[in-house]
Amino acid sequence: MSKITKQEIERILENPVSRRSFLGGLLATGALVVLPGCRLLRPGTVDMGQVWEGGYQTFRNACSRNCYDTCSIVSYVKNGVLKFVEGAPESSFTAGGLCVKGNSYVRRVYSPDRIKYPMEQQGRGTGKWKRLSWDEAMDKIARKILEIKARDGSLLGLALSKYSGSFGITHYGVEGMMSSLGYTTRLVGTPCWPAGMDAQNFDMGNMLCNDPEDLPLARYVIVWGANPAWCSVHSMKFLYAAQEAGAKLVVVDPVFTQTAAKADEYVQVRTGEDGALALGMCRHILDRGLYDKEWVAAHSIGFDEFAAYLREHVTIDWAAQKSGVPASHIAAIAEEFAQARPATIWIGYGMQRHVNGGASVRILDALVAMTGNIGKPGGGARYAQMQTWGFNYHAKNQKQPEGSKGWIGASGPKGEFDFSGVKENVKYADRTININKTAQEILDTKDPQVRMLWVACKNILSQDFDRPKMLKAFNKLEMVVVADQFFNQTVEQADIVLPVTTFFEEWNINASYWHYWLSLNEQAVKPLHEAKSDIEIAAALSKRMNELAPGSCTFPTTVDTKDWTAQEFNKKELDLFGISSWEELRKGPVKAKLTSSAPWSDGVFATPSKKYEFHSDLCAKNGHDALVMYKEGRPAYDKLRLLTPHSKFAINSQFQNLDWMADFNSEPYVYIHPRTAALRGIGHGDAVRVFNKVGEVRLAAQLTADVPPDTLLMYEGWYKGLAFNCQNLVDDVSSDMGSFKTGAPGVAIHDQFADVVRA
Amino acid sequence: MKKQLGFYVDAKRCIGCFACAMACKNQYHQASGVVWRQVYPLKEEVYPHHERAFYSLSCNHCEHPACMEVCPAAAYTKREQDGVVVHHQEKCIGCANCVRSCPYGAPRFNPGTERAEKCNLCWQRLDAGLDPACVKSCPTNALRLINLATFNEPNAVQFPPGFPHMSRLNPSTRFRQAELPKIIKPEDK
Amino acid sequence: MAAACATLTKAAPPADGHPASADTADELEYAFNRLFVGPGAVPAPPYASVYLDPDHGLMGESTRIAAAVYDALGVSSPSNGRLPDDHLALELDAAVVFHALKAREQSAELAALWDYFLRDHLMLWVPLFLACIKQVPDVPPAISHVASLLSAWLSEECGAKPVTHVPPCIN
Amino acid sequence: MIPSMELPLVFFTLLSQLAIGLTLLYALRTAGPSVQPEASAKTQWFVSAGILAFSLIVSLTHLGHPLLAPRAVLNLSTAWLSWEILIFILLFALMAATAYLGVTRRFVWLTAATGFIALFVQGMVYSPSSFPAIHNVLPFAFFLVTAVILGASTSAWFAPQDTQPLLRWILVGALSAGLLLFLVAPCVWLSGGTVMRLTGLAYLASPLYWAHIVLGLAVPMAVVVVSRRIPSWLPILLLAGALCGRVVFYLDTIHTGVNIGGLQ
Repeated sequence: MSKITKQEIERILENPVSRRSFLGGLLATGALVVLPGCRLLRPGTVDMGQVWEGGYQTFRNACSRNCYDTCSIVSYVKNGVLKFVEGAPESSFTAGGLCVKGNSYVRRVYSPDRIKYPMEQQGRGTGKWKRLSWDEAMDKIARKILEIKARDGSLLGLALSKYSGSFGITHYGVEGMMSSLGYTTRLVGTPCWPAGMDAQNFDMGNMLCNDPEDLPLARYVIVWGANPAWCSVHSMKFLYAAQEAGAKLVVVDPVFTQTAAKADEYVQVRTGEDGALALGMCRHILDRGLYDKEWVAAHSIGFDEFAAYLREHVTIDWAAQKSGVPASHIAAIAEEFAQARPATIWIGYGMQRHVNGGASVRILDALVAMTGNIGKPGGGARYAQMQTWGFNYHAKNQKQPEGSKGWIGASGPKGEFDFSGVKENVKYADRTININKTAQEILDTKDPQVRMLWVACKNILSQDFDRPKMLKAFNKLEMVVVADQFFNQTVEQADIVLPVTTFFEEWNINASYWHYWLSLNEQAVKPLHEAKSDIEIAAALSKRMNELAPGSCTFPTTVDTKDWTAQEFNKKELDLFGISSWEELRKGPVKAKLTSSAPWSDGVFATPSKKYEFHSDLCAKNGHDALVMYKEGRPAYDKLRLLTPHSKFAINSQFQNLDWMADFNSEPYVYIHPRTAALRGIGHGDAVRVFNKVGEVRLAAQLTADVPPDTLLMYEGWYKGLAFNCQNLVDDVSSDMGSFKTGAPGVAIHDQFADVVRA
Repeated sequence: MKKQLGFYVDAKRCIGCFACAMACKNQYHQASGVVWRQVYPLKEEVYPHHERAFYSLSCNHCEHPACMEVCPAAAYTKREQDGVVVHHQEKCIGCANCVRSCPYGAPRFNPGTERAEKCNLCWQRLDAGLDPACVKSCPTNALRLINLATFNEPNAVQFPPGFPHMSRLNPSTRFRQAELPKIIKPEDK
Repeated sequence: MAAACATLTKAAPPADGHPASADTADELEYAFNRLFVGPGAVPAPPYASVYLDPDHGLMGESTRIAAAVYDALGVSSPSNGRLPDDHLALELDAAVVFHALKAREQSAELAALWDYFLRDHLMLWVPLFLACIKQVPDVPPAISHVASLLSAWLSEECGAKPVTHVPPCIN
Repeated sequence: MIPSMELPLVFFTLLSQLAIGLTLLYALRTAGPSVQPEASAKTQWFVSAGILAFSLIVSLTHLGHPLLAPRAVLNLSTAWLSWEILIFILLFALMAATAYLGVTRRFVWLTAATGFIALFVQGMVYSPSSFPAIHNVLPFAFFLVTAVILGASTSAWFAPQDTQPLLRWILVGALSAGLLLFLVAPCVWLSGGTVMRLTGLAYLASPLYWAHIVLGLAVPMAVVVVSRRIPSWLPILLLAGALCGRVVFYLDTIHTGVNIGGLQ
C-alpha cells in the first residue's frame, strides 16, 4: 500500500470535507457505535467548519479595568480563538492603540495559569485543593448561607467585598446576588477617589468633568498629583496638543514622574502640602486682583469669606515654607495661571489619598473657580465624571426575599455607584462597614459577627491595607469564597475558589469615569474550562438556594449575559449617546452628545445655593470645615515617607502576573534618593528591608533623584511567584472625606512612613 | 532615492509605556523571553533622570544589514519594494551568527525553535495596507513608520547619544531627542 | 480530571502492601491538583499546546490539530471547546478510539492518521510533559507510576526512545 | 543578544587551530631546500586531518538545526562564515590528501598556505562591529598565536631531535607574543569607548583570563626556557590554558546591545 505522507495528512486535516471523507468508508460500517473503554469523546462531530476555518472574525470589546482610559477594543478571533486585540479606531480617545496591559489580554485569556475549575481548599493557605463540580460548590455555599440565616436570624453574617476588578455594569450583579439573598453586610466605600469626590460635590453639587478631548483648548494646564503618562496614556496626546497649541504644561508632584518629564515645568511639592501651595497661589492672585470678579460675584457664594481667610491666614512665604516651593515661583505660576484663559487643573487621585486630601481638592477647585475657569471649554477642575453611567443597574437592583430581616436604620450610600442615595425610614437595610478598614471591621463587627466573606472583582490580600491585620481577620471568618481568574494572594487564603470569565468570554457594557465614550463588550470566545461570569454564578447559587429552601433567593436561576447587558439600557442613556438601540454599539463605540465640553457652562450649580460654594454648609454638616481652608497633614510616624502608587505595568494587582509582562518588568524595586541611600550605606541594586509599624518588605533598591530625599517609593502590584506586597507597609488610616458620596471615608494611602536598611 | 521604510522614534513624545513592545507580542505571541521590540531607558549620562526617557527599538532595517551580510544560510532578504529586512525562519540553520553580529541586538535566538527571529516590520500587515502593530498601538504617536525617500524632518537625527553609531550599516531609524522640563525643587538643606 | 484521578488511585501500587487509605487518597488528590489542575500555576499542564506552540499558551495550533483528528475520526469532545481539545485525557481517549477501529478494520488511511497523531503530535509533547513531572520533587509514587506507564505505552507504540529535553519556557 | 559561552565553538576554534598549527609548523620545519620528509610525516598529517575533522563535527553541534548545515555555504557573496566553512572543508581535503598521496613539498606548502588563510577567515568571522573590542585584527592575531603555540608544542611529539631547538624558539617566540598580546589588549580596551572598557574590565576580572595568562602562557614559557626542552606534557597544559582563554573570548567580550541607552 502507498504510504500517506505527513504533508498529505495535514492538508486533509485542514479541510472539514476531506477530513470527514478521509475515513468515510470506515465510519459507514458503524464501527463507532460502540467505543470500548472510551470515556470522554463522543460519536458525532461539532460543526468544525464553522469553528475552525475561515479568516478573522472581529468583535467589539471594552476594557473593564479601573482605569481612566476604559479603552474600546476590537478583538480578532480565528477558528474560535482570540488571536490579537487592537484599540477601536472609531473612538477618538482610544484612537486605535492599547496600553501595555491591554496588549497583553490574549495571554490573560489563554494563560495556562488561569483558574479552571471550582475548587475547595482543605485549610486556608495549605495548598491542599480538591476539585468541586459547580453543583457541589454551590451546594456547600448555599448550605453555609442557610446555616448562617438559621443561626443569626438574618444574613448580616454574610459580607461582600467587591470593588473594581471589573467595572463591567453587569458585574454589579454580585451586589444584586447579595440583595437577592437578603440583607447582608457590605464593605462600602472606595480606596480610590472618595475624598476628592465629596470635595467636588460640596463645591459644585456634583462631580462633573470637562471632556479630556477639550484639553487642546487650554492655554495653561496644571497636572496636579496625577501621572497620566502611566495611568492614562491615551490622554497624553491631548496634553501634547495643548502644548503644541502654545499652552504651558506644569506638573505638580512630589515625584519626578514620567508626566513631569514631558511637562514644560515640573514643580516638586512636599507630599500632602498641595493645599498650602494652592492657597499661596490663591492669596497672590487675590492680592494682584487677578481673580474673575464678575464670575465670582455672579456664580459663587462665600468668596468674601474665603478672601478674608486668605488675607488673615495665608501668605506666600507660609505657603513656600509648607510646600517647599520657592515663594517667587509660587507667585510666578499663580500669575501665569490666572492670566491664561482658559486655564485648567487636572486633579489627580494620588493627591487626595491623604488625611487632608478632601480639603486640598476643595482648595484646587477654589483656585480654578476664582480665576473663572469653571464651566469653560479647555478649563475646569478636572477630576472625574459619572454622567455617562446612567444605566438601569438591572443586575444590581435585586429584591430581598419576603420576610428577610436585616440592619435596622438608615442605609446607604453603598459606594459611589449606588445612585439610590440615602434611604431614610426603611424597615431593614444592609449593614455597611468601611471597605478601607476591612481587616479592622471584620475583627470588630459583632451581633452578628461577619462569618462568611464573598470576594469578587477584588484581591483583598494584595490590595487592602494592613495586610498582617487582614490575615488575623481572616482567621475569624468561617468561610471565604473568592471568584477570580488567577491564583492570587487572596485565593491562597480562600476556602472555595470559583473561576470567572474574562470579558472576552461574556457580554457587558462599559463607560469611563474620564472620557465620554460608551463601549459594548461582546462575547468574542467561549468561556474556557468551567469559568462563569459573575451573574451566571449568582444564578447557579440561586438555583441551589431555592432547591434547598424554596424562596430563599430571588435571583433568576438562569441568566444570559447578552440579555442582561441589553437590560442595562434605558432611553435616557441611549439619548445621551444619540443612539436608538444598544445594538448600534456593535458598529463601534459612541460618544455622549454633550451640549458643551465643559460642565457648569451655564453657571448654575447643583449645590443647595445653586452657586459654586466656597462656603458649604453641607460640607460642615458632614463634619468638615464649611469654608475652603488649609488642613494639616498626617504627622510622620517613621523616618521617611513611603509612597506606593500605580505601576505602568499593572492596574492594581492585575496584569503583572502574566509572563508576557515579566518579559518587560520582572521584579519590584524600592526607589531611594542617592543621598538617603548613602546615609544608610545602600547601593544601587542592593537587597534592602523596608519596615515600619505595620510590617516589612524585602526587595532590591534602585537609587534615583526622581524621588525626594525624604521619600521611599515602591509600585504596588502582584508578581507571580513573589512574596512582594506593599500592603505590609500601609496602614488603614482614613482620609478626611468620602463618606458623603461613598458611605465611608477614603484612605490615606500616601500618608505612610517607613525606614529602610540593607538586608 | 529608493523607497526605504523605517521607524521614527520620537523620544520627546515617548513616555516609555511599552505599549509598542507588548503590541508586538500581542500580534506574534513570541515565546516568553523572546522580544522583538524593546523599550530601552536612556542611562543618566544621556538623560539625567532615571528611566524617564526611552528609545523604542526593534530592527532598524539597515541599508547594509549586518544580519543579512553575516548569515551563512542566506536566511535574510531585503525587500526590493520597501527595504524591509525579512528573516525567513524556514531557511535559518540556528547558527546565531546574526544574533552576535547585529550591533543593535535586533535578531534574538528562540531556544524553543532553536532559530533566530526578529522584527520583520509586520510586512504582511504592510502588504495589507495596515500600519505595523507597534506603530498602530503607540498612544502618543511617538513611534511612526517613515519612508526615508520622502522623510523630511529637520529635528531628526540618525545617531543620537545612546544609539550605537554604526554608519556603515546605515540603520533606517530616525530619532527626535527627549527634552528636559524646567525643574523647581525645594532648596536642599 | 477527577475521574482520571480516581483511575490513578486505582493504578497506584499498594503502598508497602497495604491498600491506599482514605487520607493518602486525599494527599494523592492534592498532589495531582498541584501538578496538573490548579488553582495555582501548575508545573505540568496537561495540554499539548503548552509544549508545542511557540507561546506556550492554551488553544494554539496543536489544539486545532487535535480537534481536526477527532473530527476525522468522527468523534468530538462533549465540552465543545471549553476544555481545550489537546488535553491529555482527550488525546488518550482518541488513542483508544484509534485502537478500537484498527482492531476492526484494515485501513491504510486509518493507519496513516494514527501514525501522524502518534509521531507528529503525541510523541512531540507527552515526553516533555512527563519530563516536567520528573522535575517536581516528591511526586507521589502512584502518579510517577502512571507517568511511567504512559511513557512505556508511548515508547511501545512507536518503538522509539522519547525525547526528554524540556523547553526552557515552561514554569 | 548577550554572547553565551558557546562551548562547541570554543572547541571547534581551538582544535581547528591546533590542526592548522601542526601543518604550519611542519611546513616551517621542512622549509629547507634539502630537507627530506620526516619519518612520522604520514602519522602527523593523519593526526592533523583527524583533529580538524573532529573539530568540524563538533562545530555542527553548535547549530540549532545541524541537518541544515549544508545551507551554511549559501552566502559566499558576503558571509565570512560561509567562506570559513568552505575553506575548512577544503583544508581537511588537503590534509587528508597530503596524508594519503604522500607528503610532498607542494602539498605541504599548499595546505599550510590554505591553513593560514583559514585562520584569517576565521578571524574575520569573529570580528563583527557588534563587539567593538574585537572589531579589528585581534581575533586573527589571537588565533594565529594560539595556532602556533599549540602547533609548535604538539609538533615536539613528532619532530626529530635536530628540529627541536627550532620548535623551542618558535614556541618561546609565540608565547612571548601571546603574553604581550593578551596582556596589552584588555589594557588598551580600558581606554576605549564604553563597550570596549566594559570588555576590558570583564576580561581582567575573569579568573579564566588569568588562568590563560599564567597556565597557558607564562608558566609554559618559563618551563621551556629553564628546561631548554618542550616536555611531552606541555601541550596538554597549553591546550588547557588556551581553553580558558577562549571561553573568556566568547563569554566576556561585551556586545554593543548591552549598552543601548548609554554613551558609546
